[in-house]
Amino acid sequence: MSPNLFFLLASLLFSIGLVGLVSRRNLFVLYMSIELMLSSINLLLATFSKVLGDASGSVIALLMIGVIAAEAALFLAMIVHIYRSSRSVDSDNFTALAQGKE
Amino acid sequence: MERRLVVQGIENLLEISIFTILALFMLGGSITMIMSRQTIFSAFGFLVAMIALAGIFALLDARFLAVAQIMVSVGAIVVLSILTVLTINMREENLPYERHKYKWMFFSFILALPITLLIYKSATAMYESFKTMEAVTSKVVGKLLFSEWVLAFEIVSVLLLAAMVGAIVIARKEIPKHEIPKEERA
Amino acid sequence: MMDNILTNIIFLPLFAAVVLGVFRADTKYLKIGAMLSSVATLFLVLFMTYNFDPHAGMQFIKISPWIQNAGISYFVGVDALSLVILLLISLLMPPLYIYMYHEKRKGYWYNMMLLQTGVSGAVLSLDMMLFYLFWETMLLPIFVMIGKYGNGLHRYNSMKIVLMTILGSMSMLFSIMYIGYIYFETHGIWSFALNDLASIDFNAQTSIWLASGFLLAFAIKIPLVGFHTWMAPAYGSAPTPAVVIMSSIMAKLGIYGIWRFGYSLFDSTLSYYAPTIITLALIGLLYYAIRAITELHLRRMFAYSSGSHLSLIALGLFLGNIYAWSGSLYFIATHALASAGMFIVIGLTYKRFNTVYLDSLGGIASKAPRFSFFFAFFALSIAGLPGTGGFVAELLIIIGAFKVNFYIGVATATTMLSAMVYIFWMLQRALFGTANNEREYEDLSFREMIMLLPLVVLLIATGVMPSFFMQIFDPFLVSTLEAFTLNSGGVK
Amino acid sequence: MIEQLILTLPMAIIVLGAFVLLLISHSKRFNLDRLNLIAVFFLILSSCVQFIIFKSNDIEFLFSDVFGETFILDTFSRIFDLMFTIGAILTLLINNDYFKSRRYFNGEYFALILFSVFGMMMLSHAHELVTAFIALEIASLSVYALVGYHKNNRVSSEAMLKYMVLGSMTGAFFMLGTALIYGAVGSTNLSDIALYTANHNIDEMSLLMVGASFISITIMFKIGAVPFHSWVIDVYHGAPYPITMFMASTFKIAIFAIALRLYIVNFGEVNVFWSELLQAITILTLIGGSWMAISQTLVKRMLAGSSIVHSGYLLIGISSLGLGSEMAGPAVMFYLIAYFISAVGSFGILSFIASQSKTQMRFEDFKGFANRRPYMALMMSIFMLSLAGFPSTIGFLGKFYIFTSAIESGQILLAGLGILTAFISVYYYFKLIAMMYFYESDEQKKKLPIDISTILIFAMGLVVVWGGMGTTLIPFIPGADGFIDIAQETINSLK
Repeated sequence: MSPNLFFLLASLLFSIGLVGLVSRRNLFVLYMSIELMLSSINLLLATFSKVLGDASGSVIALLMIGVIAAEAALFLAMIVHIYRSSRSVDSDNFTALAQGKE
Repeated sequence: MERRLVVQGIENLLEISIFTILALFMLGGSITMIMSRQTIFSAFGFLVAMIALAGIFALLDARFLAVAQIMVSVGAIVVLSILTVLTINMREENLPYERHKYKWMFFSFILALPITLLIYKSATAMYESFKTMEAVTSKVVGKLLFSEWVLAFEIVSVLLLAAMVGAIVIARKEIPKHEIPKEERA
Repeated sequence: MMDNILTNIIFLPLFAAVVLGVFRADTKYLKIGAMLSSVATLFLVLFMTYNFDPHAGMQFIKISPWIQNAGISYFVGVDALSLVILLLISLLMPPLYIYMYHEKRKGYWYNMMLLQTGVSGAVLSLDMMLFYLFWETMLLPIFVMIGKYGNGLHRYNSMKIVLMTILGSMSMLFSIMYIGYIYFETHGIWSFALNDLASIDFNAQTSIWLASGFLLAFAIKIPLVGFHTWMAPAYGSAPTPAVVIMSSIMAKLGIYGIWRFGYSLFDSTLSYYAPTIITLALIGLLYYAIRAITELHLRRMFAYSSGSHLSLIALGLFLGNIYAWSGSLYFIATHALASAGMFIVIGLTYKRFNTVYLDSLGGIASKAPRFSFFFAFFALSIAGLPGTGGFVAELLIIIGAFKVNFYIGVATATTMLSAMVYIFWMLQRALFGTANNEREYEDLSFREMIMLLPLVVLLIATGVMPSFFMQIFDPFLVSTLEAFTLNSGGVK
Repeated sequence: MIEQLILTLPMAIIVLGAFVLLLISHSKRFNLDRLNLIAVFFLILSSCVQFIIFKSNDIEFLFSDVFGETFILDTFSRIFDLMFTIGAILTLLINNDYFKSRRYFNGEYFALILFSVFGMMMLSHAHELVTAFIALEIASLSVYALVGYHKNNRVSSEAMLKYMVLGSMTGAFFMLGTALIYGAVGSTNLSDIALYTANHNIDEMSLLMVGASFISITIMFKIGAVPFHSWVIDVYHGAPYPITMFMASTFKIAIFAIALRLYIVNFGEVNVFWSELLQAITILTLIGGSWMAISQTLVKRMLAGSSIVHSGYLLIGISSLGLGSEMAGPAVMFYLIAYFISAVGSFGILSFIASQSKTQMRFEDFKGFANRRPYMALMMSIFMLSLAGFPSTIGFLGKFYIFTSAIESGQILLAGLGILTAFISVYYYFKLIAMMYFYESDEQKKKLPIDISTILIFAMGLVVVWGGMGTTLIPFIPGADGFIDIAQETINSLK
């Protein structure tokens, strides 16, 4: 079985994450898109690990899961905070800065 | 001899079909995630994608990674996300009203396409086949983790701690309004 | 003593300002301190002039390394050219402090002291970076003085003068850095000392570009016509001491810069620019004169007048023969004295009558004779009254112009005529005519006479015995001209 | 063994300090003053240890038998360590009044600052891309939380949201680049990558180039280069003043720590490949930043916009670096020092004022400031002049080096554009000076409180002037020459 399919899958996942990040306004979806991008990098790493015959790639992926967990914690906290303070998870709802408010 | 070839052929077929199924699940899950209006469907799509990703890790002989993926990503992160979605319990009218969602998606897909191709082309141009290697079991991972990657491993713990502190600080209930002087209120 | 005399001259006012500032001196002591520092500086300068050897070229040189990694050194020295301007600034400072006698705002005094340091530093420094430092430093006090103590649209005007001047100096900085880099490339070490940089041979194209960087800075400072939009507003809204320094000294620094840096760095390239600048200067002569004739605001009128005369100086500089050059250099000195006196008198006018508009003045001659004498004297010496230094200088430049080309000569000669026109017209309206009887006409006090008399004496002395003063810089001009003709053959 | 442990002490102290602060943050016995002092105590302890071990150059990689070559100890990283700790110390001390004037600060705040300092120090020591990424995440995540610290303020939350979404996205790009480089080289260690780039032809390295470009995107984002700048002004505006100060001075420098290491050591061979792209980004950054700085009415936003322009100047240096300029490395390093000092000073004054007035600072609010607070106005003018690159300040020498290095590498147009933007920057910096000095104030002259914040601001002002015209005549104190020597030595230790 050739690694091409894995590469294709990883790059597709990355761009799906990117599309979600750019096009959606729901904060949850933004958060999950970023997680998806990071996970696709994990896939890429695992594939490279097998291609190179070097286990380090998998270990990096393992460390990355830790990083993903850390980002998830902060993101969820932020979403909870923002929903509590403004009853909204719409990223377009936050335009006070652009309007130069204080 | 004959028999080995047949077995290998069947194994290959099996591998490809398993990969196809998993890949379809992943793509389907992630596309559901970015498409659906209801947050909870998005979260379930994400869950499916993450479980399928664990399967693909297993297919890549990274068994420990697969287990970690199931335990951490699926078991902790995604479940936590779903719990958060349920806790917040957003009502329909609080969801963002995205009228031009598909238009945006189309444009951003055109933007993302070159990046996809760039990653894919540059990766495939270099490698055409897998190397045979022993499966990445917990033993191998453990050895590497505590020799070559021990520094990274240790600072990941600091990262988790910092993120935890940050999360607590952000998510903690605010000081009641009446205790704050008027001019500081937003 | 003689070793560090230039350093003392430059930093004495700054030192006084710092000491007074640290002790947070009262206005009373501030006045005394400023006056003392200026008088002491004047004595130092006079003492140095006494020891100055006109034939020796650069003198009292002091070099010490400063920022070695960048090749910037503290390198000062004086020759006839810088001596003239140094003498002017130190001569003008005491009368200006007398003029500011009643001034209670402390910032005024500090800014003047800083200004003196900036100007004398710029005149004396022979390291390009040091020159740039002082060149920018002298802008700050002007910025504050116009913006804080000016009148009219002063905030806007001060921003305007700063931006335009800095545009010029940024382009000069670029040229300086490029030249420094070329030196670094050929010699392997950084240096911005003028004599090091002067040894570089540029190719023609680079040289033209680099020269344009310098010329832009100096053209804005002079200002040549086309770069002059800051001039009338800034002169109009600046307080009198700032105007005096701007027109008498800082504008001359533009000429000085061309002379000092232009001729030593790219002598042959300057003749490439000579036709353009001569044209600009000729246009400037007429344009500024016409603007002066039509102007009713006295300060703006003399701003244009000084623009016109500075164009004449620039013209003389680029004519490239000994008459025009000595005329230019002489005119730098005499015009500085005359315009300083004139702007001080205008300042006194404003103090008395609260207006500087011509149409609201009139009849001063009969009520305040001493005042009108000084008024008329300075105005006429600006116009080039025979017997004052201005006449000699203008005559020399005109002779130089005729030597080059008949038409340029004729065009140059019109300055004297047009100046006569607007000066006489102005005098007639301001001094004669009907006096306004409700107004109080106060004549000059003793203090004001003391302040103006030295300028009068010097103007007459320069007019009566020009050769005495010219012997300071004649050898300098001759040697520079020899070098210049050797390289480019002057203007065709 | 024990010697190597001592070498880890500076970081260990920082993390330990963070733990201690977390433990005592909710004790009733420690008010903000004390917590601040404890945080500063740990930072000072750490920087003292750094001073002591500064010259021990015999160990290049820490615990190389265990860690491999992942943790480098060179002069470069030590200088950056010092700058981070000093930056954090100044941030904490200058803002002491600000913390007390706002109710929302508490113990975790100081812990987060220490965590982010730890991340930055790790970033400057990292000799391996994954470690660098994790270190960057430690610093970034702490800063995200700090930006949104004022939770009752909608603007603060919004800034955090914006910064976090965009920052995490570009963080993902960094990791993607790392993964691709790992795929190409088979290792993420910087020495292996340097070996790989030295031994391969540029046509064979497409995978590495793609990866390196993705990493560049992250770096450009974090330093706020146009077109990745959209967050800068809003986030700097939304964050509390101390955090803005911390981000603009310290965090920005941390990004340059990894950027310089990557560009000089690892991609040194391939820098020429993207020099045109880098030049384009530089031009956009200079012009866009100037445009944004001109059009602001809030001083904080103006400074944020101008910090983009300063990134542009630094990018001029980096792109000259790619074209093989000898001076560019020290020039960038010197400019970093110069910018660091000036930014700390100017933002310090802003938060000093904000600690007493509680409104956002518009340009109009500075009218008559020189009357009310003559000394502070003088200091602010000095910092503005330094940022504008006025001669006799350290900012002028910084610009001088950057522009000469651009001329050296043949990028005359870029140097010219830099001069032009410096000219434009004179407008918005002098506008503030004009506001302060040209208007009279109705309010009474206030007495200058002599406390730790004002003293430090004055010290910074002194450094700015001394760094611009100081000599090394006085022993033990680096003058302008000394700073340049430090910059030179720092860059030399990289090669």
